[in-house]
Amino acid sequence: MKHRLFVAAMLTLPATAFAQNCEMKLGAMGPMSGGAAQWGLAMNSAAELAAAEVNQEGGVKIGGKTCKVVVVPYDSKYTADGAAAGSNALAAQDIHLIIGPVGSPEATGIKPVAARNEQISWNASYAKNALEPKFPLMFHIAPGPSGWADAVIKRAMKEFPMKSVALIAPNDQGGTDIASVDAEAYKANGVTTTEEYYQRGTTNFAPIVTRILAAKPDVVDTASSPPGDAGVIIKQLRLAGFTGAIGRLGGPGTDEIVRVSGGLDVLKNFYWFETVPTGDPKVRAIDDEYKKLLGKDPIGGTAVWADLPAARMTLKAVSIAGTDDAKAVAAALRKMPVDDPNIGKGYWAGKKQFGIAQELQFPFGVGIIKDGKNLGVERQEVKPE
Amino acid sequence: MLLRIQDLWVRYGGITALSGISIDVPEGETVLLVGANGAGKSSTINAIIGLVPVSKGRMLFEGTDLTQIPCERRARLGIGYSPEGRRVFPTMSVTDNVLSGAFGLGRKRQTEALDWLRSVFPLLVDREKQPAGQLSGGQQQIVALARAMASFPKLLLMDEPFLGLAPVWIKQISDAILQLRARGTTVLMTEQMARPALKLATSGYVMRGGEVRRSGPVDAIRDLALADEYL
Amino acid sequence: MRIKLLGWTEIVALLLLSCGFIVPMFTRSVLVYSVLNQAFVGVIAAESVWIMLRMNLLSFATPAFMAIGGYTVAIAGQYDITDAFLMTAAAFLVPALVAVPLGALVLRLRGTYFVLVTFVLSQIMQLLIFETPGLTGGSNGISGVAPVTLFGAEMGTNRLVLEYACGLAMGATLITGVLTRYFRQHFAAIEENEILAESLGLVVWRYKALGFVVAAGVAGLAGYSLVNMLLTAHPSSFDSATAVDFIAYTIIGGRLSILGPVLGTGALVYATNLFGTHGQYAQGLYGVLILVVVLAARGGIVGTIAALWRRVS
Amino acid sequence: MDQFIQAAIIGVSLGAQYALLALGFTLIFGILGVVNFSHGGFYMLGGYVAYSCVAFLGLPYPLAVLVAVVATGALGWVFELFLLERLVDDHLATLMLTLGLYLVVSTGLLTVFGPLSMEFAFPVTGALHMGPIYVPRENLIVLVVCLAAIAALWLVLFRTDLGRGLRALADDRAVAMAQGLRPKLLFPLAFAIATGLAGLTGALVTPILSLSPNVGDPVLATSFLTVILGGLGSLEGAALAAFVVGIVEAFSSVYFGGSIGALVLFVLVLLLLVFRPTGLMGRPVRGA
Repeated sequence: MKHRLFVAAMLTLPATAFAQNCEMKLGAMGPMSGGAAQWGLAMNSAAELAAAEVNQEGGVKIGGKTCKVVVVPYDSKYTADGAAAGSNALAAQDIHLIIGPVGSPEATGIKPVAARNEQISWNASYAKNALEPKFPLMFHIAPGPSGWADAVIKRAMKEFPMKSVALIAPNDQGGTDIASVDAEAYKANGVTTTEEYYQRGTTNFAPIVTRILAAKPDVVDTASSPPGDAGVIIKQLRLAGFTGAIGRLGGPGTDEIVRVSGGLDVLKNFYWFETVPTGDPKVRAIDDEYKKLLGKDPIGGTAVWADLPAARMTLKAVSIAGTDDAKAVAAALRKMPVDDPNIGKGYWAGKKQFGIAQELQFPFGVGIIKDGKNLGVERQEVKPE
Repeated sequence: MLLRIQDLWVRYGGITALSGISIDVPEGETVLLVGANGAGKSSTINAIIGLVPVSKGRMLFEGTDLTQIPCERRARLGIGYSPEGRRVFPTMSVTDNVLSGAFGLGRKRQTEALDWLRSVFPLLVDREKQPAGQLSGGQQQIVALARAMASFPKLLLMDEPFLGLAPVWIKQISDAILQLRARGTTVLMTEQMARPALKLATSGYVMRGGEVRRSGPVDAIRDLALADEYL
Repeated sequence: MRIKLLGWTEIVALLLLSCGFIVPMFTRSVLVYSVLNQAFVGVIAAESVWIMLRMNLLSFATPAFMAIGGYTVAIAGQYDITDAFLMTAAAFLVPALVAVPLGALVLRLRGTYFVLVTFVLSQIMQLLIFETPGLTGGSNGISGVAPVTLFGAEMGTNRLVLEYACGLAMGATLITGVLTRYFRQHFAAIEENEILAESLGLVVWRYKALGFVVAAGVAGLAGYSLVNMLLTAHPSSFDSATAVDFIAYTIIGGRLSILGPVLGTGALVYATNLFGTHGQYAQGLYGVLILVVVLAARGGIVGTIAALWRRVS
Repeated sequence: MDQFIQAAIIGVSLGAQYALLALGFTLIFGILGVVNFSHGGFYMLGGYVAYSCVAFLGLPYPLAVLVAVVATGALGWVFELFLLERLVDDHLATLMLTLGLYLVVSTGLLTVFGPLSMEFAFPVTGALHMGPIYVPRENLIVLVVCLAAIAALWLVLFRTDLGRGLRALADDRAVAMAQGLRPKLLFPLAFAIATGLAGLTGALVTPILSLSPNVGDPVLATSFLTVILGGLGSLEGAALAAFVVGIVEAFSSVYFGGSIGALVLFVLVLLLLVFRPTGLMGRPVRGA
């Protein structure tokens, strides 16, 4: 018996938590270092805010008691192994609910492990198999491009007539899974497409820009290139004399792109997808609330806003279920109406694409910059599938 | 006494290279260490310059115990070193090789040293830009000597300067050493080839198996030294 | 002189690893399972690095051979080939066979050139995976790899997966131990001074090639174990940057004996998990740990223990 | 044809940037025998120091670049003198130490500056257009600075006492020490020069490209490639190889695309090493 305790204590040392009166731990997972750090840190910020909101009211209700929510972050490093290890590390702290992970490799890695550990996880990846019916505890923070690309393209075509588009994205799963879906959506709207993939870690895009421009596209779409990369690509496209519109049917990060590329004048004509309608003052108010409750600025930009509803709903579901058991929380979640005080009304989606309706579909935004003037982000309402 | 070595022991791993030798190098003289391969000649030189650690004993250079001073500071005390097998800096030009021996002495003294060495060794002018690694063995020996002399040391250590050289080069190097001695440099040299070396030396030590077998003026050790040469 | 097949260090290493069979009797903590599982994968990979270090060659190619081993198994799984013995053999032999022609190319290089060329090899492997979506699933990898079967029974539970990983790690340790013991003097001669060894009549290339091929096979086993743990073969698992981790395991552990990779992996995998819950500070803490260990513990963990032992006795 | 000329121009400008990085990397390797895994860290640090000087202190950009060079050089000097120097002959230990430093530096930058890219623009923008061909002005400046830096480094190494001392230590450490050359004095200086070069590159290039706490990762890979191709420890080789890598990367990316372009480059380096194991201008090797 003594040995058993010793072995367990030695090996679970990182997990040793001095159980307070009543406390519920919420995992926040994603890459928190390296190139995609901001997405993981945004997950953490969203989880922190949702927890702070609930704690303000006393906490979540578990078995008649009110428990304080504590967020435990995990750096899953944008790899399959990192996410798998993270699922286990969090499970060892008796954490059944995870906000995150972020990237496609992480989503792939956490799937079987979180199922084994009976954990809910909310991935934000745009992977083609972000959800699968055989993993009923997996949830999806927002739809991939198949959910919105068509609407964004239709809106953009009104502003910028186009016949051909060149898509550019990194050559790994985070790039190919999105650019290829974007390309289908463009084709469906009668636009011819070429796809160009670069090696992640490329810093100077001048040669690739030259290659893209040889095909003389009307529009260049930076898809899911990280914002830093996209900013450089745009800067170098303009330098090379490209005057057409530039699109971004990928992730958030427009502010960063504006900074890196050199300003609105450089972007000139630009349209992009926002996971949430960022032009809405109610949505922007999230940052103020974060600052008020946590006394610092959130890290991760607009991604925090997109991740927040999932964290809020999860904590709400805990109180409804009266437990943080993953299966019970998942059951409560599925029955909950999708409505966020800041973002607005949405729906459960995903049945059509994944065969399981565990994807949050909220109103999203289409941003337009025309002739160097930011016309703002238009709100796009969504309809149930 | 410029250099006084007392009861010097050097061990590498389990092997004893020097077992308690004592050597005196009086100012202005040329002292020769002769002996066969493995007699401990190079170990003595390396111990003085600091390339091998000393396990016991003292080495007093002008009264300062060298064992307390790290290798790279011993040159500053006035010890020049021409290593066994020349070991010139192969990628560096002849001039740079020489000047590296006068590191940090200031441009004036460096120019002075270079001018004097070039007058002694015309080779340094003819080959000034050539990488030292491309020179012949004898030429490299000249460069190594010049490098060692560039700081005008009080004591010049020469480890096997004739090793692998043709007689014509041995003659040239010998002349060079005589010229250096004329400048008042004290020399401690080792050599397997006793015959040409004995012509240069004033006194000597015959070493065998890490010990000194006989010492004294050149004439006193000549027979033993020559006997060893053919071992 | 009699050549021993195993020394006491190898036996201690095997005993340490065998805790993978013992621990599940006492605990069901998922973290314990997870840390041990990662450690078993890491130990195998670190041993692959260590074999090459015995010959004074620092290899960054481990992830490349891990990928070959891992993808071999994942692809075989798609054809319903899951037998444990068959897969273990394949995960060892396929990378080993690939290493034969590669070795002929890269073993001509020494020192830092070898380091850099093996780094390039693992970069090429990543790009090859991306460029062959038909075979390897490209950037998406192969997910849902079928669990291995031992005598027809599926090894699906956490505990069985852990025990299987433990078995693989012990197997790899046995292979590594026997190889480095049997050729101890040859490897030592090459490590000490390759040119001298050659001039003394040792056919250096033969032993280097052997070491390279076995190291590749051992790395393949690590890839197999990793794929089996994740049930996914994904390019991010075999990123060239992970080579640095395996080298760190070996050097932090100490290169003196096979206990080095075993202890080093244990310590660093444990630390990685400990730091993982520090979010963005994880990498930095890991960096500080490396700095401290390298500066404070010369010769790694094993070297320090040995030094302490000598002082005590 | 236009595309061909454009690719060549891009290749040369890439080459200039790679040359600055590779020179520092090969200097540290050639003289200290250390494979510097923290090279990318100093590159990032140079970028952030220059950025901070411009954004927070309001310094003019050229002065900010100078501050960045001094700051990265000073950090390199301190790191070599107090940490690296203790284990400088143990190649594995120095590899681990520089790796540890890199992890600490990148985490520090992430913590202080956050994960997002900074707004850091090069003061000179625009391009010279000649028909369809264009040359960005900023690239011309980088090229000029690169050539100036190569010239300055050459002068230091081949025309000063310091340079002679460093080359002597690189050629034969033991004999150099016996000649009175002090590694404890010279190695930190060499390291500082090299890290200062990395900092210079960062301060110059990050405003042209982007500045975030992960831009250091590719630096190491590029430096590796360039230095192997050029031959370890050879400055001329590194400079030449940098332009070869830049041009090959430009042409293969333009004609085959980014992903295959990288593959072409790697395979080319691999083949070169197989047929010419010491690189373009390499010398025999040290142990790893």
